[in-house]
Amino acid sequence: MKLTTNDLRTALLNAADKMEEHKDELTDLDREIGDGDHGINMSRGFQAVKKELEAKQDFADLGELSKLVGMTLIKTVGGASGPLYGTIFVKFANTWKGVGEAEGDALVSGFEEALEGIKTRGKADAGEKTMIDVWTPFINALKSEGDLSHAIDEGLAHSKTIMATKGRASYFGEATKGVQDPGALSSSLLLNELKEALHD
Amino acid sequence: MKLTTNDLRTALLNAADKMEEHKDELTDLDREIGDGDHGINMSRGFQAVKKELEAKQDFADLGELSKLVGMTLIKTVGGASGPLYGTIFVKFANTWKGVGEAEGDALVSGFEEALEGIKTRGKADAGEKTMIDVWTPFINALKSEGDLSHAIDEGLAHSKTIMATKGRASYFGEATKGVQDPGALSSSLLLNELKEALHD
Amino acid sequence: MDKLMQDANRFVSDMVEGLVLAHPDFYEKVEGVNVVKRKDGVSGKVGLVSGGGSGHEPAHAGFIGEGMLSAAVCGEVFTSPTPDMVLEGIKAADGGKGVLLVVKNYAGDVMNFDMAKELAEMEGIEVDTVVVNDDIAIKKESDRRGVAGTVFVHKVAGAAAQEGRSLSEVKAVAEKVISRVRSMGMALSPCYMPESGKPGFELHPDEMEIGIGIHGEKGVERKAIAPVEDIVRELVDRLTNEVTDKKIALMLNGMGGTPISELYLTYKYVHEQLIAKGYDIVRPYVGNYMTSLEMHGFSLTLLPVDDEILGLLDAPTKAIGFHS
Amino acid sequence: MDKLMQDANRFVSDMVEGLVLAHPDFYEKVEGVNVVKRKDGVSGKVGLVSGGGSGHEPAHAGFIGEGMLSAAVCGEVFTSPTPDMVLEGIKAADGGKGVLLVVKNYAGDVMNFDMAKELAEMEGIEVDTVVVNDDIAIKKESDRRGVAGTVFVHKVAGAAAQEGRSLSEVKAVAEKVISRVRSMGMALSPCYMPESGKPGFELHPDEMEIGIGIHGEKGVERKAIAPVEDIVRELVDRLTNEVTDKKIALMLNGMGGTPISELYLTYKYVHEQLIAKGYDIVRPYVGNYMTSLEMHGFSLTLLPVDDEILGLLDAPTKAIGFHS
Ligand SMILES: Nc1ncnc2c1ncn2[C@@H]1O[C@H](COP(=O)(O)OP(=O)(O)O)[C@@H](O)[C@H]1O
Ligand SMILES: Nc1ncnc2c1ncn2[C@@H]1O[C@H](COP(=O)(O)OP(=O)(O)O)[C@@H](O)[C@H]1O
Ligand SMILES: [Mg+2]
Ligand SMILES: [Mg+2]
Ligand SMILES: [Mg+2]
Ligand SMILES: [Mg+2]
Repeated sequence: MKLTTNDLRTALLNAADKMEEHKDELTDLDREIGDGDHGINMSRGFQAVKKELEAKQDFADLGELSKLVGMTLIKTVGGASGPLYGTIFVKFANTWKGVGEAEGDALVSGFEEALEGIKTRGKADAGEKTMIDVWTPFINALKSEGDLSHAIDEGLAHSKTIMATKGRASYFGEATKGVQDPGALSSSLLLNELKEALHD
Repeated sequence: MKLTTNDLRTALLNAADKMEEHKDELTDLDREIGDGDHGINMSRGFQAVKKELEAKQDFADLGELSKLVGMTLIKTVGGASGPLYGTIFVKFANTWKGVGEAEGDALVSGFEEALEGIKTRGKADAGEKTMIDVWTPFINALKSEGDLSHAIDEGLAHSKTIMATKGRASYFGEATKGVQDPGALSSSLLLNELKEALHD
Repeated sequence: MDKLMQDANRFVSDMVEGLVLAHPDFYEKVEGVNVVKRKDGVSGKVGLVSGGGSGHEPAHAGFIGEGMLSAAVCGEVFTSPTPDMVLEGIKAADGGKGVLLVVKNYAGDVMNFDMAKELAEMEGIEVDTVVVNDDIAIKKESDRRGVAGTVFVHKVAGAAAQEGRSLSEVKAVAEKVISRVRSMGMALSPCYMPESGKPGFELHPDEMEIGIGIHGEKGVERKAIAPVEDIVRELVDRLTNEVTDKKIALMLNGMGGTPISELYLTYKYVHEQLIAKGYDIVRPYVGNYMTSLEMHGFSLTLLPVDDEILGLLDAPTKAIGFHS
Repeated sequence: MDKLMQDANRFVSDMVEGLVLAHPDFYEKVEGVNVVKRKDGVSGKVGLVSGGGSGHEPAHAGFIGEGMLSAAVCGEVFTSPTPDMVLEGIKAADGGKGVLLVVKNYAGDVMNFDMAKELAEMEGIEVDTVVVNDDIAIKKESDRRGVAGTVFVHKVAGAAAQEGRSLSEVKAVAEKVISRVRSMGMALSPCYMPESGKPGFELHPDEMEIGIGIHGEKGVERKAIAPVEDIVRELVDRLTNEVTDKKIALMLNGMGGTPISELYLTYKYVHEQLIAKGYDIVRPYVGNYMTSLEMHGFSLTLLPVDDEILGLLDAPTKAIGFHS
């Protein structure tokens, strides 16, 4: 498995389109167990990313690209998801500084750093019905060279069944069981595009 | 034609019931071309009158009865209709002071004074789509010994067709043509009961 | 119907009680009637009484206080108070120098306040009246309603009374404001009467009313909801047709259910358009002053000012409902 | 959707512009971001910054002014502002004696303000944070939201800063308030998001929500609309379970679409019930302080006071959104 700078750029452009497509769905889920802005937040952030990436085609390496994306998300998304998605890309940037293509351990450790970053920033862990529940199985599959698509789907499906204990969704306790977490869904959209960018 | 103190008392008790029956209709008409409170105002006022009249069965004369009714209406109705209905009975009281039964000229002049009172207090005249347009034909019929019921109905029907130029209804100009004036309707309810009280 | 209330018949009395309980050192209720007065009294100055139907909060009781009203008469919702109530207000406001009644131009208010004036004069209190008619939605001047511009009359006349001016002087400056002030309002949604539970008018969610009254009276024009810039343009254009003096105080008044965010957002467009037309907005007031229950909308009031009016507008007041 | 607005994307920026245009001598906008600061500056005192998502007006910009906040950071509607925006707020509030951030307890606010604090410290500004969590609708204390009680924190900490206290002293008194203050809210109708046009929750007209948040989050309980006395009893009983000190300041806060009449009417029942339980309401505040767009409802906040808190509550402030 290998991730090139150009493929990551393409994946992010595609992810931006996916966020737009699912904007209303993300917002409606957030109305159910949050405050009804997740689609709006993701759209604002990823449209800003798209604009940046359309303005600049060539990046020196994964680090430079990830840093721009992370800073853009931090500056435009807001809410809980802004710092979290921003942190993901800032961690990518730190791990892949000067790296044009990541593979093997270098690839995995970027994702591991990102997940650690989310957990530290959000003071959260797997099993709390957040985006973490999609990132965790994805990374496990990446490490074990398992089926990434399947991992994302499984994570998403499992996170739907459990009770929220972090973020706004936690206010609704038991009632969150059976409702899809909006951040888990947006993460699955992003990870599905990243998966497309990874190839042997 | 003759009006006794006791018959006037009975007529007012009946009028109170009529106002209650038509409360919503009066309010709905006032929502159309006013501020939606006429039924509420008339109900509040006439229920207060009813309470007074149930507490006191015997009145020395028409004057004493009318004064109590007038003061009660003035103190409880509020709005435009409070001073106007109040004035009617205060004028009755002045004209029929010490009069146990009114007939002939004495009867007519009580009503004439009342109508003058409305016009002065409201700075209004016939043809402006107000209660005056029911009182005027009623009094004309009383003077000419015509058909009182017919006069009330005609006045009410005519007032519906014309344009309001006084009170809140005047704000709506042309749009008031074809809508019944709530004060004209409440006056028709009262006058129909007074008519019942008049006999040869 | 969505209302916080116990019993529609006690809507006004509960509200008045709550107001006095919340500000026990400031207000006093007149025993037995929904009339509120300044606890600190008005001795030696002209008293100022206003009121009318309730449902316009903070008007009128919120404008009681040194430098504004002496007493407020709180009728049933949207129903002019009765003469005996107004008489209680006059007595409560009488500090020996006469009492000015600030009446909004509605047949009911005018008649009931007139009757009260007659009663008060019989008791030896000197009373005079001004009638506010600032609402330009109504063409015929004699029919024009008193709306948010009334608050400027309270403020200016109240400051004049506080200065120690005589009844005729206070009346004169009140009339100066009345002759200048013009308003017009709009609503995105109606208000609901507590007792009947019905809206003042039926309005499709996509429609708005231009030229509404403050008692749930429908507007003079009904239209599809437009961007706020266009709504503002309609009101500004109509107001500037009548108000040609350029140095103005302005009131952007919420109708009761309008969040402050929308009022300030709206003010941006009001400001831009008036500046573009050469107006100098020396005192903008943005907030809820003369409301109509929970109606969602706003009114715009323009008052051309001179040094006298400006000084009186700027004079301090303790009234809790008047903020600049 | 019934909103006075031009373009949902400009809801916040138009509002901020309007606010500054309406009070040009009082506020200043930080160039390029929706951050508002005191025009008169804060030199030589601890600076106070608050903010969060917009839609809570007059919070937070309305609490800027001598004796309260130094700057407010206005995020998108119900969306925590980004760290770079908060950093601008911190810089605007820095008068050389350090800056205290008053954050409401939401994951987003906590994270974004934390990141901003890190950035500011890199620029050499001393920053500390307090997190308000007064909403008892949420059982788990660490999850409790910051709601209207935040306004008492602004007031008390702002007065302490104005007195010239140090950053750690200002923080200490802010934490004293936070440890004592408790709130709970309810809604008769939801609020609608400007961008999506959708309500925070779907509610049948005959139903109400108890324990709502201030971002359109549905409540913890849904019921048939009850007489206000019963609604008040539910909130008062739950609050008095937690707040046992009897000498209290109280805030009866409208949610944005609640007319003042209903707030005062409601206050009557709040007052009666608390007095009956032996509470001494030394400072009642009734009005719109921490709203949720045009939501119709109220929240109730109880703050046990001692002489220190009372003195700081009573200290004067120029903030236009804080009236007693
Ligand atoms: N503490 C946390 N740790 C991890 N993820 C979180 C945390 N809090 C929230 N999230 C994620 O963020 C999503 C909500 O994002 P968004 O709606 O944009 O922000 P907000 O909750 O501030 O409105 C949730 O669905 C959840 O997946
Ligand atoms: N100036 C007037 N002269 C005569 N009748 C009037 C006048 N103004 C109003 N009315 C009558 O009063 C009625 C309205 O009464 P009501 O609704 O109780 O008072 P308000 O208009 O103050 O709400 C009208 O339908 C009309 O018949
Ligand atoms: Mg959200
Ligand atoms: Mg009426
Ligand atoms: Mg009326
Ligand atoms: Mg949010």
